[in-house]
Amino acid sequence: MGFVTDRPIELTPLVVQVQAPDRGGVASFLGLVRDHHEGRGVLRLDYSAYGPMAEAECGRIVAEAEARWQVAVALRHRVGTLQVGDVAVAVAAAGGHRDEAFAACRYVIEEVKRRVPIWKREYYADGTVGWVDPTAAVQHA
Amino acid sequence: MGFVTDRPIELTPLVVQVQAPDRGGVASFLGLVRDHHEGRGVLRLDYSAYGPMAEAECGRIVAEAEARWQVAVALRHRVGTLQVGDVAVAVAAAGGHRDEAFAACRYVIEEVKRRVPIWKREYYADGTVGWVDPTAAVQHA
Amino acid sequence: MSSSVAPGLTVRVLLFGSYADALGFDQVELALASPATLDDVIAHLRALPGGDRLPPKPLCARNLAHVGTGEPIASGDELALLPPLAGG
Amino acid sequence: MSSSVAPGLTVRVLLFGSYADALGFDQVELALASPATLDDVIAHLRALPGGDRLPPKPLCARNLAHVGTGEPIASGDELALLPPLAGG
Repeated sequence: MGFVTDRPIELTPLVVQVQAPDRGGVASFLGLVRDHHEGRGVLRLDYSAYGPMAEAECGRIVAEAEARWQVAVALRHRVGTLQVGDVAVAVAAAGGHRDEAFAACRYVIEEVKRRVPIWKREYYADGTVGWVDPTAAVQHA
Repeated sequence: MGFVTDRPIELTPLVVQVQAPDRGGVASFLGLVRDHHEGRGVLRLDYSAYGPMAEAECGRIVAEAEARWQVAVALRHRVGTLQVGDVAVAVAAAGGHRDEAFAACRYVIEEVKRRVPIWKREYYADGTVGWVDPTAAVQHA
Repeated sequence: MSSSVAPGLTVRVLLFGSYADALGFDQVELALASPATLDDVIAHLRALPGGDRLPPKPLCARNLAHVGTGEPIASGDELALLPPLAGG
Repeated sequence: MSSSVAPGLTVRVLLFGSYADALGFDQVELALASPATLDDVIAHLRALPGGDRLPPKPLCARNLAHVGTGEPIASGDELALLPPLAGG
């Protein structure tokens, strides 16, 4: 399927993938690696995935969005070592109307965070390393 | 200012303009020229603007979004002759959290449609030409 | 395209899109008795040939910002009558 | 790493992230008495050295889909215990 990749993610090919002459609106989202997490400086991080299930779950999420709204959706999540500013996840949703495009884009990123088996190990500026647990976090992007 | 341009619009430079190490989410929207409008085939269209006011109004909208949410916003609207599939308008909003990025992006595109003095003349497949009046339209993207 | 009055005020009025098509020009200098509002400008233009295709309360701008038709105007203002917006 | 029972079932269990760190391995074949659920798999793993760092009700997958810990399992299943997800 190719939802999960160890290569840098570019947004433009995803937009091209979903656009069509009858689709007037493309909403997209990029999740980027931030330089901090709960007040600690982040140098880089490693994303790892349960690959076959991550592919399957991404496919289910995209299919759900495309069935619920009149949209085409593209989705990529990166794994491996990422630096601050790198794109970790990208979603593009194209529809005839912007309401649908925004709703579908938002749905996909929320469901990716909730359901796709991917884990994040952060390397902090203070030399420590830790698995990120969003269920324990005060807030997250 | 340069919010209004007669050159093709690319999304990536807008994303680069707003991203920063402390901003983890970038929401964006592209408005593309569709091949139909209220059931009529569209071949191409001309966007025209009240240039100085369009620049001023875009600047006000961006400033409002940046003041209301913790985001950086980039905005471009194209004028001149556009073909089906061309980008008419692009918005990118980057923030620490995706809620803010989505909210700001949505606000900007809604306000652009509501307030920026730009007009659209459509060239239809049946040879006719018309100014688009969204206030009279049943629906629009 | 001016009516001479003293004391008065002089403004520039820009027309766009279908409104420029209706009146056959896209800008005009007007001299009006003072005080005046945009309603006076609109009334003047609606009395011209093709002016019946302007609505009585169009979207208006004064010096690059949206204003209502009751907005007072001053000499030197750049005014504009804006057909329904269709950007985005 | 197997308990011999007949009739029984054999499943593969994958561990990820902090759970693999806790137990020191990232996959294991288990033979269990039939019928069995994921709760039986979890109980087995929690009894191993380091297993106290697995929660009693972790996120679970069976054959690449999310399931609850009460899910019945069958021979040949690929099961997985998933630490808190952190994608996106």
